[in-house]
Amino acid sequence: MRESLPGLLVAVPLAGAALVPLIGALFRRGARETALVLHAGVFAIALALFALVQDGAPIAYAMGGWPGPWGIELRLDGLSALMALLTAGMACFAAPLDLSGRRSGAAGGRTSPFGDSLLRGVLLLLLAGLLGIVATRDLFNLFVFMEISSLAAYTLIAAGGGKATIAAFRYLLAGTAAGSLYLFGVGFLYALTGTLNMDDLPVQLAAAAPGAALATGVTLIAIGLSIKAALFPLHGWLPDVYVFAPTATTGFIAAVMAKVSAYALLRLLGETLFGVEAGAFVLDVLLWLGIGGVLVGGALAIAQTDVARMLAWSSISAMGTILIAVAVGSELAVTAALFHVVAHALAKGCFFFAAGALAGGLGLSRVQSWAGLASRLPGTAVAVTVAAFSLIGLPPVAGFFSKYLLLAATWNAGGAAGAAAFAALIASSLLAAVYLFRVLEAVWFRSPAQGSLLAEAPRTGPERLRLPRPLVFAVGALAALTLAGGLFAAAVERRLPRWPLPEPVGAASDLSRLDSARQEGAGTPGRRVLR
Amino acid sequence: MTDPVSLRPFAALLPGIVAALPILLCRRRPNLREGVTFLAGAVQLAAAVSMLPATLDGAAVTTPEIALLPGVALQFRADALGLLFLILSSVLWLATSAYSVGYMRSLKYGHQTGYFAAFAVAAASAAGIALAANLVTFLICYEILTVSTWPLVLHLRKPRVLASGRAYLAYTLFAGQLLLGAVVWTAALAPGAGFTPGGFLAGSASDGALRVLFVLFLVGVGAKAAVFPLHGWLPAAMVAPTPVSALLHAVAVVKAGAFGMLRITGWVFGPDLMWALDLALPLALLAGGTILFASLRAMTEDHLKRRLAYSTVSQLSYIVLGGAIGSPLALAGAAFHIAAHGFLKITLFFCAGSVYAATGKDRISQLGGLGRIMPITFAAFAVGALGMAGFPFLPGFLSKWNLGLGGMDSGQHWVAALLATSGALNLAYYFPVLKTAVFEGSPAPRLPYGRTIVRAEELPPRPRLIEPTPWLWAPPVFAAAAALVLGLFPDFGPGFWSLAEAAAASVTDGARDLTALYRGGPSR
Amino acid sequence: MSPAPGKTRLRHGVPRILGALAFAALLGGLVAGIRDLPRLGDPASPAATHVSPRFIEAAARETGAANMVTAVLADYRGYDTLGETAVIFAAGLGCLIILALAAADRRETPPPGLTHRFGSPILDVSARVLTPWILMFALYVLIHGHVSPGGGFQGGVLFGSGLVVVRLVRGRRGPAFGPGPRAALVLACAGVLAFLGIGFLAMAFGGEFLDYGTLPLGGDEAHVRELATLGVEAAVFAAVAGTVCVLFATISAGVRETEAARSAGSASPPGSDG
Amino acid sequence: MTVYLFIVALFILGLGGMSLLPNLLRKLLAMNVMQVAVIVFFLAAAFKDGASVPILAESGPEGIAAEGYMNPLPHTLMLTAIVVSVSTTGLALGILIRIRRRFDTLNEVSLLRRLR
Repeated sequence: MRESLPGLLVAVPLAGAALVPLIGALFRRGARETALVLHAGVFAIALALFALVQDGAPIAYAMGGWPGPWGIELRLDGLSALMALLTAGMACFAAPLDLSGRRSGAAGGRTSPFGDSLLRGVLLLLLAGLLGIVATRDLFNLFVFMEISSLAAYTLIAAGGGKATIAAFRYLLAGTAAGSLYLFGVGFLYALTGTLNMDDLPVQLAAAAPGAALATGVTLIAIGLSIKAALFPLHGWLPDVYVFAPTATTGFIAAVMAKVSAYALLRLLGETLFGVEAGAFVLDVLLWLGIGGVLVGGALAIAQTDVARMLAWSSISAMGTILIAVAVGSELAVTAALFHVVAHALAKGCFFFAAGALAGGLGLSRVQSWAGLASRLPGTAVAVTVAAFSLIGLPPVAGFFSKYLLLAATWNAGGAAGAAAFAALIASSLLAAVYLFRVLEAVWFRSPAQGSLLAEAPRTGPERLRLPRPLVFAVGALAALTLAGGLFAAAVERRLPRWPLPEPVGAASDLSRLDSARQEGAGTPGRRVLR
Repeated sequence: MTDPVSLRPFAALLPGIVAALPILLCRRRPNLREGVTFLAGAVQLAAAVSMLPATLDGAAVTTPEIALLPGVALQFRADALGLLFLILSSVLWLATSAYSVGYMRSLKYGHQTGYFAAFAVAAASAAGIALAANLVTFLICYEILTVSTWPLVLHLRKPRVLASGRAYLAYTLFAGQLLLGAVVWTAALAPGAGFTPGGFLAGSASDGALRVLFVLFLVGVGAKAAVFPLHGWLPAAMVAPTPVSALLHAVAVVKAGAFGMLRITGWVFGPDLMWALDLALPLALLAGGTILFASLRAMTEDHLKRRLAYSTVSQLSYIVLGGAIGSPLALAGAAFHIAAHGFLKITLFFCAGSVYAATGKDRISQLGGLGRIMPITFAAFAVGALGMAGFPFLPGFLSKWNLGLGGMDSGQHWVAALLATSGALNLAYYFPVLKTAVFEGSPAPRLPYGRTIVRAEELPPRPRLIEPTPWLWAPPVFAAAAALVLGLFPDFGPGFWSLAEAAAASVTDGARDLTALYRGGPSR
Repeated sequence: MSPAPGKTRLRHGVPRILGALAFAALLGGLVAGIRDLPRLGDPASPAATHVSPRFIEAAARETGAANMVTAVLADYRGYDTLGETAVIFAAGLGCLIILALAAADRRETPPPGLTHRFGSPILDVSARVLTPWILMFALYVLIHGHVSPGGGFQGGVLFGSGLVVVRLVRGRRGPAFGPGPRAALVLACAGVLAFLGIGFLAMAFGGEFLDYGTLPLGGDEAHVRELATLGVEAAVFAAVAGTVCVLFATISAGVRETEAARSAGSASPPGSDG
Repeated sequence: MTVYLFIVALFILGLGGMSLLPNLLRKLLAMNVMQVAVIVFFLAAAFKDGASVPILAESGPEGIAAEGYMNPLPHTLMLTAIVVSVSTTGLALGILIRIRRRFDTLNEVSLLRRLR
């Protein structure tokens, strides 16, 4: 069973993506329940994988029984298992929600005859795509799953209708450009090495002479993934998407999607191409761009009056933070980056779900319109406060500890870049404090404007404001996890994977050794001996 | 002497945090709710006092380390300085709670449940700051304190109040982030180091780097301690209800900042390193400048609470001054001043609040004649004011005397002159308050020009005493009495002076016997 | 690189200059890169000598497929093909959702001026004659993919297009031909599920996901793999054909609505629809 | 080399068109041009002097020489890439129809104005 889990991790949501619409088309009911069961199942698989890799041994899986570099290999190590767990977990929160963007009257009030089973299928596709990216060891397969996740995301966003379609189209253009740049880069690497396998690639590159072609390929890959990861200054698509997409979609996408691309960057630049001069150079550039993103994102977040747009810019800032840590690349830095990925996903997911619920369901999209929220929706107010603390980096919630680790990592990195990153991180906290405490002030201490929805709503009784139950669950659970992540920071940190510093290229392994290692594994069930 | 490891410090930390929940749940039962507050305060005080014997013996009750991250641990330790601050804040939390009951209820303020809950968390985080055994613990409690006092400052929720709240946050969060940076830096220089008497940074980095680090610390902690020019938030925060101001000044926030300055100068850098890096003198001059500037600025304020606020700015710089000089007596004086200023300043704030609660007046020029109809309140005010000025037999004298001696010891003779000037300035801005209240604004009618004979019916009715409810006058009386006792018998009760002395001795190397240096003032 | 492609309008001032610089840098980088690539057609290039020889030399022996592209597509890298099927399925679902299928099912009078394009006798006769051949050829392409160019995708597209041709020629007023949107969706879903089902089946028999060799179909492994590959191609065929029908149904419905909205003119101002 | 230059030109043209053209439909077409460039690039990597198409000419596993056939891998990959490109275009067209219906224009500038 242990051996087959990586295959199931991707295959199950893919099967769900086809099964759920099928049930919807044939039976008209049961699709939602099936989708929820499947999401729970995927989460269970991810959890099992995460538990299994805790002993440090990655679980490899040769798709179709063909080992790399001929076939496509999946591998779940601590890093990918963590990302898979995070993705599957966030999907569980988004899954029970209403995926159609009702707020702008999506679909003009028409409902599809298949109910929302199609959208649930697309969400499963998105999940499958992201998990595929996380699990794969093959450069081209990564592209395929990147496109699966992208197409699913465009659909979920455009389902918001109205302005969301424009945002979705612009995202589609940017995303496809990103995909093409990435694929172009992969083409360069393929032409130079003849392999697509991430383990084989460094070996082949060590044999090849470094040159302009390699640098170009690496740079193209980095640009492509940076667009996907919304790294400054390639972030242009992000704010509109986060603002106009339906609540559930925004919450999920904002929490994990850009981070999965950042994960791919880390995998490719930090691990596979680390020994390559061009890879190291690109990482240096990324560090400075990350600093720029942190500052620009934070500054522009302050300028926003719309909560979702503010959060979107905050996400750009957060991606900058993560990329700084990825670019620093030390063990501590990657641990910090992962802690930040987890903390930010939880907090941002919570905040976006709450913001979406308020903007979509109640029309409260501006910061000022949140005035008096605490008196009418106290639970939401508390959750938002916890999330805001985490985003700023105040104790005792998770964000503080990730910020601490990030600061320590950048400080230890030393040099001008390290010092600049250190200062930028501190500045980003201050910027976050400015725009988030503005929200908290409105939520807790301002009274709602006369005649506004919040002013009119009674505080108690059956008429009082309520959010949909799945949203309340999602917001509350994410806030609780954010708090728990802070209170049990040591436990969280312990479970984060140690960044496997790549062995020096060349001495590491050659293909024959790779092959013999596979031969040794031949005894395990399902592993075929190659002739 | 090894430190006894025990969980007892948690008993002093947790009551406030644990109490917040029942306080929130008892929103419909105000008496029960306040009962919870008092119970929590009592437990905290009892836990603090129970650690006293060990600390006076020279050992400090220490908790086991709770790992937060690799190399980052939460740890609490009841050493002399911490315990001094802890006991002080526990006592004053109880007094302020009692006062809050009277104040909030007589003014019929809303949101009292949130108020008491935030108050409890703030008190707990102040306790955490007092007992923090390392910088990270200190920082965490420090940030929680910032956040938990923010709703208190914003309690009245008016636009002007919101603006002040922003100023408060702007200063304290900015400082907090710089402190975070400094803490991370320090952790990189000396991994795993806790507060060490005499400091632990010597030789860990180049002089220049350490100076930059110190500036980070100075801003990080100094903003809360309201050191010039980072004092702007403190007068602005006077828009808060008076018990909150009392909390800010005497129990938690500003005091925590000043306490933090002592920790940084004495337990992180250490006096020797401070002098070696040429940091001590600039810091002392900065503190001295703050003292003079704030005293002068206080004189121009007509708003009573804002005048008190500037007084705090000035007084807390004594503590910074003592930490900067770092000689045994100066440190002892500074540490003792934490307690002295706490009791005195809280008396003054309680009195100001009582006046406001009883008459709605908050400007000095409006106080005319009130001294005669509120004698208890203004008697207490007089004690506080004289103590602030350093009048003998009041605790402020003891701290200033030792500070002055400490300054002389280390060749900084200007300190004594500064203290004298400051005392005079203190009198100059407190005396008018009393003068207005007692002698001016006579209830006697203004006589028509030229007439000297007053008919009986023209006399105003005999002024009625309008002392408010005992909840409002008992706390200032208690605080004033405590200040008197502390002035006369500095070692009475928990032994504040012994604690201050022990703290100073630990920093400046126990070999230098403090009592031998000590040639004036009341003996032990 | 400066702003996200597709994002900025390089209209004026600094952004324009930055954009131009970014493009110049990209161009320069690419040209520098290609100069350094192996010569086109070099039989000693890494791509020709490293992984690929095995596909050429062993594909027939290992997978039973004479068409090496099919062998790689459906077997060695069958997982990619699964992903590819998922991509096209995602596009189908996406169009279905975005263009709100309900609209396609609603009866509407075709806008005037559109009808005359349909119903031409010449087209009609051509379609009648051609369609069966197209469909038959699609099946041929599917089945013969093992030994000649072709396979599930190509066949599926052909098959779907064959169905679409009739609709294109006759317009929506003609008798319904081929699967409706719902049936097409079911077909697409079933295709994807069948692909995955073969993968799961391989797992159930102790292999890895999509490891056809373990399927108990009798015969030697290459033969088993050949059969399974055919099954996979058939699944892809169904998924693609279904998706093509779905896409056509939804897009044509969407276009029709657009035309209808335009002909309605000011009666329904833009923006009234979600 | 000429082929490569052609590919680069195609790619830059596509990317530039995506950035500069004002009409969303044109952007989409430019996007297709860009994708084609990448596809051709991969196919160029498959090319071998004097090699035949990668379909086994004679049966019998003996004597198959790698030099005799083109590299099948890029062909396979590009089949997938083409499908991806077609799918993306299909979805994009769907979105465009929706945008056109809702906003009555495909001009990016006026659409962006509506977005704010």
